[in-house]
Amino acid sequence: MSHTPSLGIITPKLKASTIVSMLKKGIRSSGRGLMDYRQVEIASGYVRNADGSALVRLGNTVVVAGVKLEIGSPYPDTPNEGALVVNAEFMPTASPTFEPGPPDENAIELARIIDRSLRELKVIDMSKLAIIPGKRVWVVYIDIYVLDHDGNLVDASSIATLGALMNTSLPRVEVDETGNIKVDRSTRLSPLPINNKVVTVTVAKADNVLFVDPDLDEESVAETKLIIAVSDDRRIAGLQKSGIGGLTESEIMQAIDIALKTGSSIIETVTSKIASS
Amino acid sequence: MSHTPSLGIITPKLKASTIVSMLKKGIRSSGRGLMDYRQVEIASGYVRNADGSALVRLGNTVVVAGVKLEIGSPYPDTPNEGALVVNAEFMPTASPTFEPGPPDENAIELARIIDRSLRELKVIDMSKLAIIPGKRVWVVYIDIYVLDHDGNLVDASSIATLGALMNTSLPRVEVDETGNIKVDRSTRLSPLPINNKVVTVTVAKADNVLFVDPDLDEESVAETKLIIAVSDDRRIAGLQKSGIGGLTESEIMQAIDIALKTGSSIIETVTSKIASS
Amino acid sequence: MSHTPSLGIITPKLKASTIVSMLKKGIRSSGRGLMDYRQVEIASGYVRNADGSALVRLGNTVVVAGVKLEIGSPYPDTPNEGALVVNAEFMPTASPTFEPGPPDENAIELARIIDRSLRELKVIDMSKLAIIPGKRVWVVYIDIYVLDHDGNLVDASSIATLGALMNTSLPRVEVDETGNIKVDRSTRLSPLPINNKVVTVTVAKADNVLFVDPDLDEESVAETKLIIAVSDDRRIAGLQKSGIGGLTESEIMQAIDIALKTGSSIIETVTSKIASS
Amino acid sequence: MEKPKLIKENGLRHDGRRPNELRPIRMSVGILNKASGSALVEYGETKVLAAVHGPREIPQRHLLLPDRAVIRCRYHMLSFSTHERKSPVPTRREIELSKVIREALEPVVISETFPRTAIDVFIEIINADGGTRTAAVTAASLALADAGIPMKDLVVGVAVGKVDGVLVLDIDEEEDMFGEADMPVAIAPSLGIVTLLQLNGVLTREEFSEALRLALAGANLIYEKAREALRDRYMKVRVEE
Amino acid sequence: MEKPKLIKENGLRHDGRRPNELRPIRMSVGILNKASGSALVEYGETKVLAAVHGPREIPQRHLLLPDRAVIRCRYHMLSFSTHERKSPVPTRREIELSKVIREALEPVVISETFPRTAIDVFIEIINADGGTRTAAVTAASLALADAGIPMKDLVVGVAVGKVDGVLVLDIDEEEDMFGEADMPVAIAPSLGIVTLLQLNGVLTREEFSEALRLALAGANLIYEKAREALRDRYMKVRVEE
Amino acid sequence: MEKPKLIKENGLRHDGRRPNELRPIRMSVGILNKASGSALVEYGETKVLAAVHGPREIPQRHLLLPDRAVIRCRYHMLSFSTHERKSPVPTRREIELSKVIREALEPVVISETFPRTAIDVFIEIINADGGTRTAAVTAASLALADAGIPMKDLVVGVAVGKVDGVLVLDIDEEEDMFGEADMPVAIAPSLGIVTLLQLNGVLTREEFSEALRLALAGANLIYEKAREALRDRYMKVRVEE
Repeated sequence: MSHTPSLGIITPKLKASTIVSMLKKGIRSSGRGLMDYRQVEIASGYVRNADGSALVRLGNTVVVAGVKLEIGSPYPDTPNEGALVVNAEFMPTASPTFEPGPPDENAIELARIIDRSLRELKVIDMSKLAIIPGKRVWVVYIDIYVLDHDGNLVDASSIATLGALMNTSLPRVEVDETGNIKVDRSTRLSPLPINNKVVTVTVAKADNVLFVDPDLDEESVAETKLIIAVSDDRRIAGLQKSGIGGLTESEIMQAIDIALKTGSSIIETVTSKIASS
Repeated sequence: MSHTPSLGIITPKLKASTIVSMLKKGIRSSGRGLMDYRQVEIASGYVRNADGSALVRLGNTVVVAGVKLEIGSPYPDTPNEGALVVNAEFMPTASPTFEPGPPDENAIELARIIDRSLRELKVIDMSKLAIIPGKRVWVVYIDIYVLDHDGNLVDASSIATLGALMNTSLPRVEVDETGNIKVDRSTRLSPLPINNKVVTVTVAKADNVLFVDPDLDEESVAETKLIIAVSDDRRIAGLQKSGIGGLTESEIMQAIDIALKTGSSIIETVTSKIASS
Repeated sequence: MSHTPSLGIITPKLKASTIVSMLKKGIRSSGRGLMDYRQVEIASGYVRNADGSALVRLGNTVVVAGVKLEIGSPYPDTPNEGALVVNAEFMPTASPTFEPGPPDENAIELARIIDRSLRELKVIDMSKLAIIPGKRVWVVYIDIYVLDHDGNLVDASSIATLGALMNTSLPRVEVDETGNIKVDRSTRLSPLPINNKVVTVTVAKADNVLFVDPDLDEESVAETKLIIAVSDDRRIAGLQKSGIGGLTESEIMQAIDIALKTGSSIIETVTSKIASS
Repeated sequence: MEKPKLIKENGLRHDGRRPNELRPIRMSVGILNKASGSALVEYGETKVLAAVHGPREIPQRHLLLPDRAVIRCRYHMLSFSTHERKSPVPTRREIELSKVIREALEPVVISETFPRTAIDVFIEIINADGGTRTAAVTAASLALADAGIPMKDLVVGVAVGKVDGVLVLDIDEEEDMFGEADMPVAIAPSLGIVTLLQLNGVLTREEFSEALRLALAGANLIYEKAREALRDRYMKVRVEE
Repeated sequence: MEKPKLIKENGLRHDGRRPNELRPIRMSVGILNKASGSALVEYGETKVLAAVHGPREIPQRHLLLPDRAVIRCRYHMLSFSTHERKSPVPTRREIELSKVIREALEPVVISETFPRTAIDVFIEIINADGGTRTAAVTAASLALADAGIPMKDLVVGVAVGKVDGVLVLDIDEEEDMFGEADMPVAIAPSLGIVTLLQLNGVLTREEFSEALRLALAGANLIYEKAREALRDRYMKVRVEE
Repeated sequence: MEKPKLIKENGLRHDGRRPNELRPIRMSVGILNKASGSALVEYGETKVLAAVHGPREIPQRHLLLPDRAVIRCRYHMLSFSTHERKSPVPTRREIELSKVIREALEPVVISETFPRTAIDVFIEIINADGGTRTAAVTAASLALADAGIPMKDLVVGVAVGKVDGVLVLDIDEEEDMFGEADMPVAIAPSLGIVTLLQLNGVLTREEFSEALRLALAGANLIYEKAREALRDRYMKVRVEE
């Protein structure tokens, strides 16, 4: 059952009201403007044993995403395409409020938001991931681990996912006459085929003020968030209202406009950082 | 571990003793006589996506049962027969005392009582459910959900199950030369082959008085129950003493006689209601 | 998560300090000397439905181990060899502190210690357990149940495991032309092929005194234990420091010498008892 | 399965509806005996039962909050409600939707009235033919009202889709499966807020804006029906008294 | 496997027993050291260990009852006790039997003596050759007595079967597997009540009546053995003192 | 895969190290923001993150002890840290190692300082190339120190192996997989005690004695690096102040 969360670590009331009153003046405790995104750092290929990986720092939020390619069966309705599985875990290292154990509803929601954005935009060219068409295909496992939590986990995870996918390469496979498949991970044939790029942009709302990329303190005062997946060609590739409150029609349209603008600049940043790494 | 249950919603002591003292005079709070079964209503085919279904109201108790036919492997010892799986869940909608989650011992016991009555009497003609003999057969999944709980869940579930099975039809299947099976649910070939009919009749005992079809208040004062599966040819197709107390040999024989009589009349009612629906 | 255990049944402080002060004088509450192992009794073939079994009493500790041989697939890296699975459960019959449910970390540790000792010494000749090389092999399931707990569960389990393996015989199998395998458990072809024998010897440390085969009271005062797997040719076939404390290098070497001596005499005892049963 | 034609030459949908037309909608309130409140809501062949228990004490005391009631919500599909039999193990989809539906209801429930209690909302999908989560919001909202929980507004939902390039209201399973986008929306009309918004698919800014307006219009129609169902319920109670 | 002939021409059963004959039955009481009470019961090759802990306090305080002890019971099969290896995951059969066995014991335990405590009964099937649940009731009953729990009577059980058309007492695995009906029964003989009754199979009223009488007769024989085993136990304890 | 040659003719190992040579070792302390203490430790390509929360209150009050803090520890591998993707379900290996690592840390933590609290140690294996449990002990020990938990000593670990008949220090994955023995050891050097000792493989008494000495020598080198990493951390904190 999903239940109203108790605030994990309660932001003291005084601090909370200060944050809100400053937000109403357009000022954030970190000195950022309402529409300023925190700095993004990417360490591409951070994990040797992954087929692709990226460690992302978004301010003090740290996420590592890794891709593993495994040989599996295709879905019955797409026999000639690869398959995708996205998981996320909030590690107990990231916050004293995170318990070890299977993903909770927040981690599941995060994984599914990212999964949908990749799937709907066809970010990965699945048609190139069949090994024996109709029988054996690459299954792309994306695992996302939040290591340090200072807010906006969805965007940080979405950036780490994009980074990991762009870092992924296909190992060489040999299929013998009896259909046995041998994977040789020491030889890399080509990068994972990518059609499009996507990131999410999270717009938070507190006391009728909209602002992007909330940190942990700001999340504790936000009534709700709109998470907007944005493609490199500036389309909306997914939406999720997340959190207790509501949004007016005009707030939604404002948030969309903010996201479309911010999203494409993040995609550019990620692309150039990975190219130069 | 099974443990002595605490009474979920305690029937107030005064009310309980009133119920018992009236039972001893042969009177029930609902006005029924000791051997009167509550009225049975059946909505056959209640669930469009099921291959067969029935919603049953037994007084204020509401149960929905559905049948799904899936293609699977036969059991190794009956390679040319279909297979049967019966599950039951007590939904939290039915009572403030029911928790969501996997079936507890009461739901498991209920499902197994019904499963055994179907299996032992060979209610479904499993020999007609092979698709590729020895390899692929129909697996008959019966799922029972208790939606509203006013006592005697086993009988209500057993009636809903019989109703759902009588409502079930086999979809058309095509087997191609490579053994692939295509199911076409839009075309229905024939009803599920039924050999016999069975329902359970529950006889409760409180302070040495026997009575049929207890409602929730009556269950809370009953020491024990004997659940008797009765076939359309008036044989005993299963038994289960359920609850804390004991029964004398003569009480058991009385209960059997009650059940054999009541059971066949219920089967007639169900059959005629479904025929006319 | 593993956590510092609370002592299940606390040995009263006075009793504990008596045990320790006696140990320092080389005396044990049971009258044993520091290097005296409790008497071992073995009932070989205790469980009719197992393919091999042994009930072991080590003082008041009782363990039953059973072997089941099932047909399964080989591991990909050893296609022509059988496979081994070792499980252990601490039954609630054995102690008021044992809860029913899946094995806890202590039972898992025990099973893995025994698994490693068997595997590393190649106790079972796995190369003789292929049925259809590369495809179907015998999987040797060893299940260990602790029934009564008076200390030193690892050694008792290890002895029961050795006893069960020595009691195991291979059933007759027939492979027909289509690769179907029929097992005939009523005909036994040959004993399970055994290369070597191994048992563990547990040396405990309390207040800098080392002693073997601790009983439950002694375990409650011991800081730590060193569990040493010893082969019939007096080699070390595995080690595990278990428990909260530490050991000096010289204590470790002493414990090793104790174990090598004790272990070979236990293996002899077990072998002769099983031969004579 | 091959993709069928979803918009016919006459501009109508595969089941004959116009793009902005709802399916037949039925609602009944107060149909269960042991729950504090209940409702059965049908959008076409989608059939959803909601029951509310509470406000009540619960054994999981660590969940309780000092200044408000905790809302607990479970979205659950009966195994035979879907085309393929659904395994009884909760899916990640069910877990996500339980959260999304709870968050859609939170803004209207005046939870401060009952601190240190739980209000439990159980949603059973009896038959799934598209739009189950939005029908669930409507049903839950009615069940809460039936339980006498004080609320600022009813929340009602409906899904908009893009099929064969056309934006359509209240999509069914076939339109969901073969369409290009699925956008469930729930609103509290009197409060003027959207409390559930998801998009599964890709839309331009303009398409999105149009889709949102289509959803709001459809939800307002459903809102009228919901208020009527509640009125019927109260009438019935009064008559029974 | 093909069905073997279960009743031979001379009217005897596959193992040479007469229809109304029990297997060799062995019982030992008080065989474990750390349990409050214990017993090992064998019906032929069926071997069952029962242990009792309590009355005792338990961490699960929400289970406790103000006016009586809670009885908790687990029926569990060791993985190698059956023909095919049993997976360690609890089966639905084990869960049902834990309930049925607990309910067979409840009528004789004077649980009012120990309010707000638990009496825990753990049953381990070491080897299964038919009749495990009824042997389990007998073993549990002896273990409760050994633990000094006040009881109105012992409960003892035995299964009756119908094989090749003949009603037979104390069926073994082969008779269970290939027979037409299996009816486990447990009784508290001094109280004159049946506390466990199940039927897996189809019987006419007359067959049932005869089967029940056969079971009662067999159970009475087992009752005598159980009382003897308890007497032996008390003698042994007294001698040890 | 076929076994590669692990010791070359010149007596060096497959990666060019001498038998008694460590891999490049890197440690950074205090790298996480929300944990009480943290450390990242790398032995070659083995990369381990440890975080400590506490001493703190926990909801699981039944675990707390009246006279000391409870230490809780989880060893966990990220799914992509291994050659084959690791399933997210905790393995029996992870459960065992969580215990073994906790027991390696217990002797040095002065847990009596914080009765009725928990000190939680979370270890994440980011990349596994042999020796993960010993690197984990080192990382956990640094994270505990970073959290300001009073300790009698640091615990540091290293694994020794036997490969192609030669005893070698700080084995990597390939040496572990194709070697004859793997012996992880952790010590508290100032206390002069071994707090973790396992052996997976078969050794004679003499081989073991030599292997143990090799491990102690290696661990002492790592101990120096660990103390240096802590000093750097304190310097940094002081400078930042």
